[in-house]
Amino acid sequence: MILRVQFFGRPSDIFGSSREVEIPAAGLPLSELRRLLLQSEPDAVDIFERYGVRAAVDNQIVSGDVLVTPVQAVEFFSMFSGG
Amino acid sequence: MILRVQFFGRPSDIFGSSREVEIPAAGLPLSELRRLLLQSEPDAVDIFERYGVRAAVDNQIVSGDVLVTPVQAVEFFSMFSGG
Amino acid sequence: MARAQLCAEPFSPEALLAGFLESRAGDGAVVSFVGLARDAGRDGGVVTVLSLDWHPVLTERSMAQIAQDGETRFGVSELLVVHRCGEVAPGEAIVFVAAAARHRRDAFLAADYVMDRLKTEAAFWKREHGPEGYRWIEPTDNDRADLARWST
Amino acid sequence: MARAQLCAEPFSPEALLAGFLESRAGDGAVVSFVGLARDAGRDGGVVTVLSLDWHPVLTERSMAQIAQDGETRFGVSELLVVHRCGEVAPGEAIVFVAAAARHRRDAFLAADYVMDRLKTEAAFWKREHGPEGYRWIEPTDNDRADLARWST
Repeated sequence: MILRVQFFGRPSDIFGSSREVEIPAAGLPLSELRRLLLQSEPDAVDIFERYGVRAAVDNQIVSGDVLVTPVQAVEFFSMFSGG
Repeated sequence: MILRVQFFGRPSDIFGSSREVEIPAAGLPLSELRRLLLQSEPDAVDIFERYGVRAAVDNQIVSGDVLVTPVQAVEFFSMFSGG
Repeated sequence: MARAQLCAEPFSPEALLAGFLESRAGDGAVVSFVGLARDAGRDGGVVTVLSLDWHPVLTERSMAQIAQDGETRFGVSELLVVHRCGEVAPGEAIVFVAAAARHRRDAFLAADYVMDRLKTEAAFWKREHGPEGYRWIEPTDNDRADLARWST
Repeated sequence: MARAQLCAEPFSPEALLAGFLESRAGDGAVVSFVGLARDAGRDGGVVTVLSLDWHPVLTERSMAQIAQDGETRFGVSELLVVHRCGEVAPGEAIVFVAAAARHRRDAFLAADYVMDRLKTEAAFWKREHGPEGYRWIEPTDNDRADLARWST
């Protein structure tokens, strides 16, 4: 099934504002989704590392790993910069 | 000759905004003027002490003693309180 | 009361200050901060527009949390955060923070604290656009050092 | 540029902020402070009016000196102090301070510093008037401690 992943900040330079990823209907670990994304865009590896890219699932910032299913909202973004 | 001394802040509670003091035409030390004023209003002694009363002569705040003549502007005032 | 507002259009800091002064509950001290978009970047290059990307949920939530923390931590009676999103022209306000308190030090500290947190913890992604394209603006070491002051 | 203004009539802090934002020379950070007359005194009693006695020469001179020191010490590009004198009704502004700087910390520090100095070194004599007469308001131990922070 298709999961539409969204990107904010630096990762959007490479992935655009969103990208569709084929994932199992039962879901997959967030870490695995991350690996698939970086595999498809090797230039993103450096960006993810240098700019502290984090993920949010259903609008909650995730530290550690979680299971991600196609019905969830998944986003990756670089560090915040407000004010 | 007459010197019109002005008062700001706490000392004005006792002396009003100004008071005329008879002084020699040749002037007198500021310390002596202060003594004369306090002698005429014993209640002012405590005010002068507690509220850090200072003097200005010709718009300069005076620390230490100076000679004061009748043509000069002499003022006594308690501590400042702005803002 | 702590309030946070995301604002897609230019806003007037003076109008916000006027409203804030009216709403404050009898407190004597009001500190405000206005951050304005500059026409030069960190490297001195021309900036034609600043863009502030934002998140449909996380941005307002992060602002509200920071405003609430500022109010609670310093016991201020009113705290307001207004933050632009989208395209900001040089000279326009990016952010307005106001804090009202009985004692002026609390108001200063609350506004200062809120600004430090917004810099690194408000969910925005900032880009300076110029003749040669855009570049992302991340918090500086200074911004991180400013934030670290509050962690004691 | 540092400016200090003594003001015998009520003034509008928002209008001052608007003017200040226009005059600033491209700097990104503006901090302002507004001090308002309260309707309750330190002891909780009703205050009907606050009177600010001033000196025909020393008051403006002390304000100008403090503004200049604030600007120089923190390298801010613009600093404005406006201070009421005479009778001030509750809710009216007593003092407005604004500082513009490239870096927000300098603007915060300059406004904070200027307020601390105004409290104890600006040549005003303040009285709260209430139903039972008036009482003089002197700087508190807090005010003196605030000022002492800057002497290092």
